[in-house]
Amino acid sequence: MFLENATVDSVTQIGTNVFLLKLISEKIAYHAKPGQFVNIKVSDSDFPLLRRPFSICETDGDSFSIMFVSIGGGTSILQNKQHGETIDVMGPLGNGFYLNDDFDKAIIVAGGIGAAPFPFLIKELVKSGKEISCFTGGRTKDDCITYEMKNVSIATDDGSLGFKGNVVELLASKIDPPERGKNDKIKIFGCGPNAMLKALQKFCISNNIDGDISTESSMACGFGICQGCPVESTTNKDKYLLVCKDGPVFNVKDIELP
Amino acid sequence: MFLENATVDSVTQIGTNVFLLKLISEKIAYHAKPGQFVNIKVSDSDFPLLRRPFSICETDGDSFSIMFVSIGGGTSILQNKQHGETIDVMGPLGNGFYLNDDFDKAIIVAGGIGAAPFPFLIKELVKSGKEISCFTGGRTKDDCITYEMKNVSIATDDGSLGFKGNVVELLASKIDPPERGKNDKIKIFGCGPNAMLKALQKFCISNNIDGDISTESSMACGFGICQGCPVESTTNKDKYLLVCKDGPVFNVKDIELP
Amino acid sequence: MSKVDLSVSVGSLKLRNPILLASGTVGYGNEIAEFVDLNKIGGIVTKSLSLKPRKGNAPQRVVETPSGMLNAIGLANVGVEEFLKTKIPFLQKFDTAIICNIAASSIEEYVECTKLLTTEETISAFEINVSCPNVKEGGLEFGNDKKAVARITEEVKKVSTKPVFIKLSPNVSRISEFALAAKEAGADAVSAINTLVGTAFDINTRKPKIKNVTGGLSGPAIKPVALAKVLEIKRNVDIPIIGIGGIFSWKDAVEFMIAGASAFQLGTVNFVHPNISETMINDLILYCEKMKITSIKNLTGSYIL
Amino acid sequence: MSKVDLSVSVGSLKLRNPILLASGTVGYGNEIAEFVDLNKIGGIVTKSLSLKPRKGNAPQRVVETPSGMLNAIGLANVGVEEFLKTKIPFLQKFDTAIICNIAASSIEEYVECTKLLTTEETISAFEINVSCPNVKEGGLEFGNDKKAVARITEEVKKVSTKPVFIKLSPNVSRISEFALAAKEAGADAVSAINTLVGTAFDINTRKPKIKNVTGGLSGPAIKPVALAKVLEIKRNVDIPIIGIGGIFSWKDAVEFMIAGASAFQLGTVNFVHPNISETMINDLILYCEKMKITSIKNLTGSYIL
Ligand SMILES: Cc1cc2nc3c(=O)[nH]c(=O)nc-3n(C[C@H](O)[C@H](O)[C@H](O)COP(=O)(O)OP(=O)(O)OC[C@H]3O[C@@H](n4cnc5c(N)ncnc54)[C@H](O)[C@@H]3O)c2cc1C
Ligand SMILES: Cc1cc2nc3c(=O)[nH]c(=O)nc-3n(C[C@H](O)[C@H](O)[C@H](O)COP(=O)(O)OP(=O)(O)OC[C@H]3O[C@@H](n4cnc5c(N)ncnc54)[C@H](O)[C@@H]3O)c2cc1C
Ligand SMILES: Cc1cc2nc3c(=O)[nH]c(=O)nc-3n(C[C@H](O)[C@H](O)[C@H](O)COP(=O)(O)O)c2cc1C
Ligand SMILES: Cc1cc2nc3c(=O)[nH]c(=O)nc-3n(C[C@H](O)[C@H](O)[C@H](O)COP(=O)(O)O)c2cc1C
Ligand code: FES
Ligand code: FES
Repeated sequence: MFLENATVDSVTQIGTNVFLLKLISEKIAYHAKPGQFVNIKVSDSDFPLLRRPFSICETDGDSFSIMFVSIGGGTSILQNKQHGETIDVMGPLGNGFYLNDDFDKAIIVAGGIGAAPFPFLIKELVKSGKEISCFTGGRTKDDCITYEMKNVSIATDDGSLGFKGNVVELLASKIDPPERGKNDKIKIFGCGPNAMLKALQKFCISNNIDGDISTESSMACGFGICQGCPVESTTNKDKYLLVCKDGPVFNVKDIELP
Repeated sequence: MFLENATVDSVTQIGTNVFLLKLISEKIAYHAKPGQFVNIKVSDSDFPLLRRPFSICETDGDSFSIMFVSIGGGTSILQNKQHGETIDVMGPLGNGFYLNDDFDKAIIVAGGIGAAPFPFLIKELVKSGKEISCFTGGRTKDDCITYEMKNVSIATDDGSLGFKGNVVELLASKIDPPERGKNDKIKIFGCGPNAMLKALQKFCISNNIDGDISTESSMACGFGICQGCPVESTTNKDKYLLVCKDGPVFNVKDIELP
Repeated sequence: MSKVDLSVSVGSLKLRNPILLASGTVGYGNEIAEFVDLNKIGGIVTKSLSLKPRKGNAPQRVVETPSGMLNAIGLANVGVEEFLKTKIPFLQKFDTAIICNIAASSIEEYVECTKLLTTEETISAFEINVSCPNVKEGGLEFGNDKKAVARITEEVKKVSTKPVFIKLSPNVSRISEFALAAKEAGADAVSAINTLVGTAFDINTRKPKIKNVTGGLSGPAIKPVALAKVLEIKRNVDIPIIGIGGIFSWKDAVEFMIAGASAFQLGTVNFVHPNISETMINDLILYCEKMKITSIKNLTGSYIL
Repeated sequence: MSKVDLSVSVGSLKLRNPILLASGTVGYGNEIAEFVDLNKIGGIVTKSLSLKPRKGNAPQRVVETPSGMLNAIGLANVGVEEFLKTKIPFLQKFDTAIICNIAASSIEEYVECTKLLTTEETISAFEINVSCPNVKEGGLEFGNDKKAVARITEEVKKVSTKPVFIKLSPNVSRISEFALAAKEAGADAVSAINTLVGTAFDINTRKPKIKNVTGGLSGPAIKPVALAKVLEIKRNVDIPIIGIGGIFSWKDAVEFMIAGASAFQLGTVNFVHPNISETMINDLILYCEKMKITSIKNLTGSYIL
């Protein structure tokens, strides 16, 4: 966990309202693992007051990138950053995807900007020789992000691109029942809105497929001191887990999404 | 009084921490008079919340400039504006210098950034064929602004440039007693910190020289609706004058500075 | 024309739309009328009027704070007589609600002001500012004393048939108890909130930045507090509420209506965006259309807890 | 070494410097210790502890507001027993003041917690959070009831010889009356302020953004209010004050000391600048040097009105 004054390398638009921000930040880039995030103070002023959390999208030597949708005050400031400016970044934060399970085939499932953590994950999976298929979806074709994905299938709610329906339905239609057996050594990695993650969780559990999901929550601190990001644990009802510290990645069996 | 989305033409540094911001803003530039000011919303966000007042420094066709010292949150944002950006500006505000008096010789007295309204005034005075001398001062030589001034004498508190002492002392030493008589048709125009304006006011009154001073006050609105900028009137003790509406320029006889 | 009905009522006062300009933030309307067509908004609340003219506090009177500002204007105003003579003629040119805000240092003064003003036909309603020190009873604020709020309401109601709104102070534990006191004493509505007490120091001189030592905090900083106060009143007392506090955009205004306000007032925002009361009208229509709300009245208190 | 003496006392509690970390904003110190050397600051106030562990409120618990945030954590904490077993061993490694904040729903629970904790030597003092609903008497807040504040203070003082600070609620008309009640009941100091009650609505769903409906407002937005409360106490009651509320920089901290605080706490700022409590030390020294203040104690209440 570091506080670094990262230097902006570039801001690149990669889709309708979707941007990649590349930051030079030796320590964070070096220590990051797929699924972890950074917490960014986007301005020097009181506006916005709190840091903004973003998944680490890829790393490249002493730099890393985040992928974001410009939707509000903070992200619109980020979108306008210039090469050479510095930004106060905290990270890497939270726990990443668990990759030590015994699996041969990785299935990536992304909803909208939920695609953000996957370029980094895919690179690691490729390194360790896993087979990869990707599923990405959105309300309409402009919301589907395929950046750095492999073997991609696309779903849109309005049918404007690929399968008409949500990405979990698409996944279900593509995974043959035999493949769902235990012998297949599949692991699913999901990220997206909570409603999608809930459907994915249900799919994993009912088909007995292992899966990790990267969740979101409103956050004030991002590193465990404010208790602002609780999520219900399946095993211990007396205590919440914290998305920022115990997550943001959880095994599908471990949490109950709101 | 207009609300305009002015376009940034340029930001030019003209001194240690002193900048000229040139804005394209047809209506304001066209209607402005020397001594009036504009009130600028420097950012789109809540920070800073209130507009920032600046004297109109010069006009040039459909554009005008402000001259400012970068000293805080708002001015540091202005300093970084890029060509082509738009800024929400209200103006022209207040009453300018009164130029219909019968005078032949204009004496300009500026303290620090109090030099801001004078380039515009000087241009007008030149047009109407007045004789002009300028006095400018500051704590140290970096604080003295001579931009667009004519016949300049300089005073610094620390003696690092020109006369050692304040600018009003310098003025007093330069104006011969005979010149102080009524026949000379002199008018003094002053702008600067309140302490300097008070000294200048005293000088004018005791030597029976006419003078206009441009005053400052904390302001919330800049156009008369908040009552945030009172200044004591010499004639009516039951009511304050408002710097933003009745000023910022007052005849030396009309107000009592705090 | 749009099919969305923006008209609302606050007690018996009908307004073209819920947009009002808050007391002390638009003077008597002259200057703001250069930016806003007053015929298009719901109405205007005057600067607090007292029986005699008041000079107000010595400067410095205002200072910016994070997302807000402090003011200690000290109720500077022209007094009732001058108001009737020189300010009403301007205001009566408009087809908009004119709400006279009254501030006084004794119950007698509130009554006297109301009596003088109520004869003026163009005045639509009164808003009673109870956040003034009670000079007679030793300088404590009326606004922090339920019985005083009830007494003022009662006495003012006796001398006027126009709607009377009581503007509540937020500097209390349970604002709903004050709303209840006002209601039981006959108030037609309550306005909530006035400013929060605050201060700021200059760390070089160690003096308060405001000459009066403390001032009233307004602006976006107080919006969450104001919304909670409106909600508290709505949940506990059956009286129309005019929501005020930190509204800087139409979205903020909608939050106030959801929390329980029948109408709302724009204060500090007028200093920054003097034309917002007019430009907001269209945004409110678009919101209602999107949400399939045919009459904006239905937003009031429509929260889902 | 600098010649400026930053040490202060709050009642009988001596602190290396006036910088404390506020309750609920640094948990039990583990995470913040990665950014701050706790040996360098004055001390740390723990998350409010209750007798039994508390799970806290359901999400959403936090939301940003203009220059501030709302939280409704719901006093989630590990409980006194677990705190002594697993949190104290970490904290006692540091040479810094450990102030235990206690929150309870009955006077008996406050006493019980204090009894269990007071035997632990490493605990330097108690801060009593009275902004909790009094479950026994129907859920009203202790913090809005002077008699309850006095009772709690008295009973807690009976069972501990350590300094007891009462953390006051700002949601009252006259906070100095509460400070006086605490003082008369034996409190060693008061901490001011806790959060202001606030809320925010989602205009699309019309639901409150915070699941608990209302939350506590903190951050720069409340600084002017907090400063005014500290000043009010200082001018009316002779008791040491710990200033809290919206401190985001050393300048804000200096304002609190000028207004009357002997020490101050950093809250929300830890979420944004987790190392600020340490980096601020040098800024305070530079300020004192510039102002020719040899001992920072002398800043307390040094306002010039
Ligand atoms: C662990 C984590 C990882 C994230 N990774 C990414 C990422 O890689 N790329 C990306 O684009 N976004 C990501 N997000 C969401 C991102 O943090 C928000 O989009 C961002 O904070 C919005 O900031 P803003 O100031 O632009 O918007 P605001 O003006 O604050 O809000 C605009 C809208 O976004 C909503 N919003 C604000 N913050 C959040 C939040 N934390 N979660 C959900 N909705 C929010 C608001 O309610 C509002 O409707 C992540 C969030 C978390 C918690
Ligand atoms: C009628 C008028 C005309 C002005 N013309 C000019 C001009 O031409 N050029 C120029 O550089 N400045 C001018 N000023 C002052 C200018 O408005 C302030 O310097 C500016 O508002 C500072 O904004 P900031 O956000 O950078 O500073 P802040 O962060 O707000 O403040 C930085 C410091 O400046 C002080 N300050 C802030 N506002 C004012 C103010 N209105 N008056 C005095 N001190 C203030 C603060 O107390 C603080 O010490 C004028 C002010 C008025 C009232
Ligand atoms: C400069 C200023 C002057 C004010 N004067 C008055 C007043 O005379 N009477 C009154 O009832 N309220 C007065 N108020 C309070 C406002 O009407 C309003 O209640 C408060 O500012 C909160 O709203 P806002 O955050 O939108 O400004 C004043 C507010 C400001 C900022
Ligand atoms: C997320 C959060 C949790 C808090 N929890 C507690 C708590 O458990 N006990 C307490 O006495 N105060 C609690 N507080 C209040 C702070 O200690 C402090 O009084 C308040 O936040 C004002 O200071 P600030 O503006 O610097 O944050 C909490 C504040 C925040 C933001
Ligand atoms: S965001 Fe603060 S604990 Fe998770
Ligand atoms: S600044 Fe508002 S009246 Fe002058």
